[in-house]
Amino acid sequence: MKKNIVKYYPLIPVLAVYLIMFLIGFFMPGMWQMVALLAFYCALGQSWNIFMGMTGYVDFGYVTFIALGTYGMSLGITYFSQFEWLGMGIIVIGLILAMFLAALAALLEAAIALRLRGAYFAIACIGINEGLRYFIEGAKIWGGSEGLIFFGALTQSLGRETVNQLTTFWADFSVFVIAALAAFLNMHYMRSKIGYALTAVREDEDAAKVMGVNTTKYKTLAFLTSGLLGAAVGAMAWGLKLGHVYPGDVFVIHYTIECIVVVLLGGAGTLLGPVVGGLIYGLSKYWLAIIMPGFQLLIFAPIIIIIIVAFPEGVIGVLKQRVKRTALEKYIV
Amino acid sequence: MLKVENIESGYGSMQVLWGPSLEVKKGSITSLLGPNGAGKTTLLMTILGSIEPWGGKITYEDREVTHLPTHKKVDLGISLVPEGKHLFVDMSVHENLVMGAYRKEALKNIDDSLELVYSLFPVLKERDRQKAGTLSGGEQQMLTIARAIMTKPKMIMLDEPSQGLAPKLVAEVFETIQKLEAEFGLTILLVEQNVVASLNAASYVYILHEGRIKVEGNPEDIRGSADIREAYLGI
Amino acid sequence: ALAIDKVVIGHPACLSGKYAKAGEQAIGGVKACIDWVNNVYGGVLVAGKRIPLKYKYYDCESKKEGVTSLIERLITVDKVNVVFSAYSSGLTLSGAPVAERYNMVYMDHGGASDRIFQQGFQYIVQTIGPGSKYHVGTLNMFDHFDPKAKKIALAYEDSEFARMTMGGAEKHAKKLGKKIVFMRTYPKGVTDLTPLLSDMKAKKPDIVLGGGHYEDGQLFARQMSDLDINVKGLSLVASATLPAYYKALGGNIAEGVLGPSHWEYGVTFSPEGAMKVGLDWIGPGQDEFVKLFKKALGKDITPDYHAAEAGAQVLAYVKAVENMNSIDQDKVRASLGKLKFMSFYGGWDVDDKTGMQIGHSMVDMQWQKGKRVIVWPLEAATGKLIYPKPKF
Amino acid sequence: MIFELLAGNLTHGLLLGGVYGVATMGLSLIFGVINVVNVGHGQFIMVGAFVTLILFTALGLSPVIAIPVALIIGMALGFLFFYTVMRKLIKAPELASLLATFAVGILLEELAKLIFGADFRGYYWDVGKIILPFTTIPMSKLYAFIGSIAIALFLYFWFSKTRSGTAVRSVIEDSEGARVCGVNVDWIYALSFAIGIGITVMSGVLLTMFIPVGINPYMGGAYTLKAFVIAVLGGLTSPYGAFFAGLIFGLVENGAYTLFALIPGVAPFSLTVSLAFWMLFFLLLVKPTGLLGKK
Amino acid sequence: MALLRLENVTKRFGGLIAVNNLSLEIQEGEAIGIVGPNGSGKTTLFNVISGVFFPEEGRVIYEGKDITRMPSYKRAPLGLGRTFQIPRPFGSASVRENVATGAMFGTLAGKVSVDDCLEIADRYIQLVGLEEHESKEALTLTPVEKKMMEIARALAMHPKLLLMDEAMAGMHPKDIDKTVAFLKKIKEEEGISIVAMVEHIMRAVVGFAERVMVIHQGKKLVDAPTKEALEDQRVVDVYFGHAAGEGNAKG
Ligand SMILES: Nc1ncnc2c1ncn2[C@@H]1O[C@H](COP(=O)(O)OP(=O)(O)OP(=O)(O)O)[C@@H](O)[C@H]1O
Ligand SMILES: Nc1ncnc2c1ncn2[C@@H]1O[C@H](COP(=O)(O)OP(=O)(O)OP(=O)(O)O)[C@@H](O)[C@H]1O
Ligand SMILES: [Mg+2]
Ligand SMILES: [Mg+2]
Repeated sequence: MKKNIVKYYPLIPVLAVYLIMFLIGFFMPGMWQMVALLAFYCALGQSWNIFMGMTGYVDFGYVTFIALGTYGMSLGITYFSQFEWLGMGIIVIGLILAMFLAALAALLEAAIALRLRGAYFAIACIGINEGLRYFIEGAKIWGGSEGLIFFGALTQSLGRETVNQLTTFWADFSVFVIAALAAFLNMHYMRSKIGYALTAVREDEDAAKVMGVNTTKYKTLAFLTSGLLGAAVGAMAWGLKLGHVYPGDVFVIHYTIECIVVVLLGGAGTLLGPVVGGLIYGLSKYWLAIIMPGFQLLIFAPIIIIIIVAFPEGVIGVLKQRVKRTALEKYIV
Repeated sequence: MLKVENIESGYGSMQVLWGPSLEVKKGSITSLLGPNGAGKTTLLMTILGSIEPWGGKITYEDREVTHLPTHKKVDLGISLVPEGKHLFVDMSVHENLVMGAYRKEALKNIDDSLELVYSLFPVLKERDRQKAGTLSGGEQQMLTIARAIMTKPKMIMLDEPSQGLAPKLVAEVFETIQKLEAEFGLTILLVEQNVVASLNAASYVYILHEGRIKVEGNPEDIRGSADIREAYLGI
Repeated sequence: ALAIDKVVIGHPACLSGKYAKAGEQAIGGVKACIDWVNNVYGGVLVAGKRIPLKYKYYDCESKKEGVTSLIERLITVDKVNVVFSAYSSGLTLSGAPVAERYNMVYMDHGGASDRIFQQGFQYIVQTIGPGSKYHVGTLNMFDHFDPKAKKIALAYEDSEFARMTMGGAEKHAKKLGKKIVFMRTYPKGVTDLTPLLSDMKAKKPDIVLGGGHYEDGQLFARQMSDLDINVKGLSLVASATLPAYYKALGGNIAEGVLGPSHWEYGVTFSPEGAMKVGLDWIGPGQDEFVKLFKKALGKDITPDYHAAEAGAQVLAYVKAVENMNSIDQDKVRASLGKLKFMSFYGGWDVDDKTGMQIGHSMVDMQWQKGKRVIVWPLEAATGKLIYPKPKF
Repeated sequence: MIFELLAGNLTHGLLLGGVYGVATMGLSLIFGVINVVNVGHGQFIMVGAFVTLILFTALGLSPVIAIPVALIIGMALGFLFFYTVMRKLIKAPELASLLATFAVGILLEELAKLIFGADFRGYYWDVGKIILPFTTIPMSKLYAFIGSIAIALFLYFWFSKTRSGTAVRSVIEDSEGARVCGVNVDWIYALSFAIGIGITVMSGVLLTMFIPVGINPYMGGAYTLKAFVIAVLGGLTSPYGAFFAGLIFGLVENGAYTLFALIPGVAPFSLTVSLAFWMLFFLLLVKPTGLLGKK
Repeated sequence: MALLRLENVTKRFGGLIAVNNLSLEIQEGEAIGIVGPNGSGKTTLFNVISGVFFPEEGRVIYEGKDITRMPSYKRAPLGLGRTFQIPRPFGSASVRENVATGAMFGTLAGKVSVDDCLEIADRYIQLVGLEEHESKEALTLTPVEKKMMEIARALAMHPKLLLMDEAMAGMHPKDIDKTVAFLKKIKEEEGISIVAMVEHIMRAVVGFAERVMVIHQGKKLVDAPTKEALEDQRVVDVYFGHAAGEGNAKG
């Protein structure tokens, strides 16, 4: 029993960081949206990392899930806010729709794209993402290029005060919860059979099969987990929080690249990595934008280059090697 | 021809070679034996420069080449048949051989070299157009040796060339090695687990153990010493 | 009450990313008008004291995540008194919930979507005119000069703003008894408009209205010329009015192209004109604005409508504060609702309830020999429309 | 009528496709040799566009002259980037180098903004038009196409017939094997990286010959995505596969419009672009390694 | 009932027939060696048995069940374990984790916890003598160490039928003897009923196999008790050549 808890020790630093972030945001005036931004990056990094870190498959089209999550929430609120008796229920419906759309996409993509290897997979996913975006615009579904704007609908059915609280606090708070959940699932997978199976998949898929690993099953599981978490982040941080969605604003590959950057800065396949990466990425961007608006990216880009040259395996990736065989070892994974 | 003195190297922070020294005489077959994990492959890779030496000195034809990059060493006529094969798996057998003749010197003699390797390994001629990756293990081994010959080397280092070959071919490989020495005057440094055949072919033998040379001498002496056989060779 | 010693405008500007161009202009416009308020006008008059305006801006990189966190910082850490929106409807919408939460007046000079104002935001106020009106004047103008030109083609970018413009144009054209022979959109960021334009060419329109952003507007005219599509009138939203447009296309292709605009260098709004229509006037004259703008950016570039909108917004805020003699958010918002005035930018009046701009009318400009000439409405015109448009 | 339109669109699509092809070859080459996914690809295209613009507007030089200039500038940038950053990341995990290219892409954008401002620029190179019965083609587009064919052939020749090209192919297959054959692998890395960047910057020139407007620091992103998709369509490590895939992409992007326009109530152009991207997906279903991709 | 039965199996690659109408029966409790010239189709045969390739013709029957087209991951839990001629470790995982993975998804799948598997792994790692390298990443092992690890990994699957593809190539003669010895021991004690061993090293074949099948050009040439098979003139011709005299049967 004790042994089992020890296994989950690496969650401690992760959750501690989230807690500290939350407390800073909650008690220090003017910090909430900033920690929310950091939590957004951490949550995305952590969610993306579940699939990439464990299977080695790089999903360049990951933003599809975030976008579909946003659409799920938007559709839910847009179409169900007319039923007043639903009250807060529309948010639940939105979340369910978000999960549903993301699961559908994940299973379809898994059935087809997961048969591809390496970069073929990565870029096939870009194709899907772009194709989907232009399809929504072209076929004029879900409001087409005009998107969905539902802040008004939300206000009407829940009242101004509640909506204020929802959009500027609870939406962000739930991102924290998703980030923590992602960390927990990641840890759980790592420590169970699933983790072993996925490592085998990552290293040699054919050999894994011969060892008895149902590679498709485990890959799909990780893909689905990662996609659903991403969709949840989208539903909250882009949907509920912003009150509108445009296809051109959400199906943007740049956000996938941001996930990759966050994860790699911290260390791919590590648990604490996406948290540290999210902090480095979010904080440096935020502060530079404040200190030298307009020139921040000129400083930011070299910083990234320096970090990656100094820590090619990410900050935590390198730290993990350092703490090997020390007391800290069981906390940092 | 080749002199290695107190060479040290390893991977990351792990040292594998602890200062072995050896000499390969021109136009001879020198054999390097030793148990698994002794560092034989590491030594060959260090000689060729794939692994950067940490210390010690390598001289080739009276020239210090310790830190020369690999391609320059190949240019000087050193060739390696690597343990992991490292074939160009998506290229045809023929293209692999042509790649072997990459260095300018070799390119001039490419036709002769091709004829030579095809006569040494007729199977390769049959499979001329087949992708190297789809050859059987043994066929790939032959191709690796053939590709090394294509570089027109003065010295060939072979890392377990008979590994995975059927007995008939093992014999042929050893014959080939001896022929390369006798007929073409090549200098050969041979790493093998096939101790018997190796002792038969070589004119001088080193035994590497845990990164150090433990024994050296003529094959007859080595064969004759029951202690050595018991301790290092298992025969 | 606390003594006030400064009034701060906060702005999560777009200095990098896809709206960097508009962002730079907006900052220049804001700075120019603040300069005027502080140094010419003498400061904002509140509680009998003249108080200087300050400006605090950050760079949101044209991204929604940036907007939300920076607006909150502006409100809570920098304690600004009013927030200006970033650019585009999407970014404006992204910031609105945070501004609402802090009951902060949120002024929009870059989000033209009508729908922003149907969401029940209580603190939002618009300076830029609504998208559905962009091509209304243009159509009136063509109808005025050539009632027989009936065949209209609409080809817009597939984005909310352009679609809204297209919808407005379609409705108005039908009202004028025109025939829409072609109505299509093209996706954002497309490299080659050839298929769409070839299709349009086959329909032989008299008048072509279209566009959406800067780069596609350039591409539009350029490829029309490549394909030898010659029409009597061509008007493109957003891009055609910018100086960069003419520079990019060169004389031949830009000549005669029209564009609707909220403001152009050359419009003739003046204190006298304001008096005539019974409106208050505030702010610099046009030439003074241009001078201050160049000084603010330290570059020799001409301000375009992005700059004018942002600048006029500063003036509107100053006016509203002075009218109410307070910087209290609710009071300022109420004051803005009632405010009606004119500046170098033209008329300014918002719908009290929604905050949507209703008092500003657009002008239509045309490129004539490298100069931007205002050709519509006739009372603001600085020159005569060249019609039909010269061949490419 | 519809056939006339289709013919016209396909002609333009083919011409554009050629340019797309060249704009992707550099990406494939770099991916093939050093396994680097260059997410800053489009930004190098942007550099090429500015090179053309400056040569044309400031010095009055024809875009044709910009082609070799861009190649040289691009290769110089490539070597610089390689020796300062990429070389240190070759042994690092694959994605680390992706991160570096991401940062370099940002750096290029911001530097361009600093130097040239964020304006959308263009130039006007008037070399006449050809009038066909079904469409009109500006000569500049034709030159761009001819240029892209020439570059593709040149690259093909280099790759398959020259010594260094063969060396590059062998490094793609097995760098250790190439090393024991006497190939200076580190130099091949640097060289193919530089050539990859060189071709990419050069393709920026061709693109502006095709579309001489909308030149601005942030124009590159859209091309990165397209290049990714085209590269995979073509088989990823095969630069000439990339060229053919570019042709196909251009044809679909332009050609399918005519057909979608027959469906009422949709936005045919957006559907066309959608198809161009989904085409990749469908192709990979049939052939998981792209058109000319090897197993 | 035979544990494994191949009925007229044929596997082609393009025009090449790698395995040609081959039939084979393996009884429970047997130790069988498979030899043949390079390229004669031995590895391909293993690939067909373990499900990496499906044959064009013929059937693969395992414990009376037709598994010809069963995906490979379903075969492992039935008791088919194998090693690879060119080692295929899970590189970034430690040796211990590699071996534990075998235990997790082999015949014990679903019956043991992760911790149990790690304990099982320790046992087999010790058996093959890799305990010093236990926590190393598998990709840093030498080829021979990798092969040792693969044997441990395959054994941890607790297979009923273990297929070993040249697991001892490149191994030092002393280690070969050691390996043969523990394989024999395991075969008796652990109930791994049979081992099929592809090997060119006669020291191993002779030391271990009770019966030898010789393949030539994809066809079965000889199938007989070890000594008899290796002395068959046809085998000497195609396989040993004139090297036969040099005492191949001894090493
Ligand atoms: N890439 C590597 N990284 C880390 N350690 C390595 C690496 N390659 C080999 N080693 C270690 O170096 C030592 C010597 O290995 P080497 O391959 O030189 O032995 P060898 O004598 O060639 O053995 P064999 O006979 O098995 O081929 C071994 O302990 C091995 O674990
Ligand atoms: N994937 C493949 N595609 C095409 N040909 C193949 C493929 N795999 C194997 N072959 C061919 O099939 C034949 C049999 O190969 P196989 O690997 O089974 O031989 P083997 O008996 O294991 O030889 P060795 O003892 O050298 O390992 C060889 O001629 C080989 O070239
Ligand atoms: Mg070795
Ligand atoms: Mg084999």
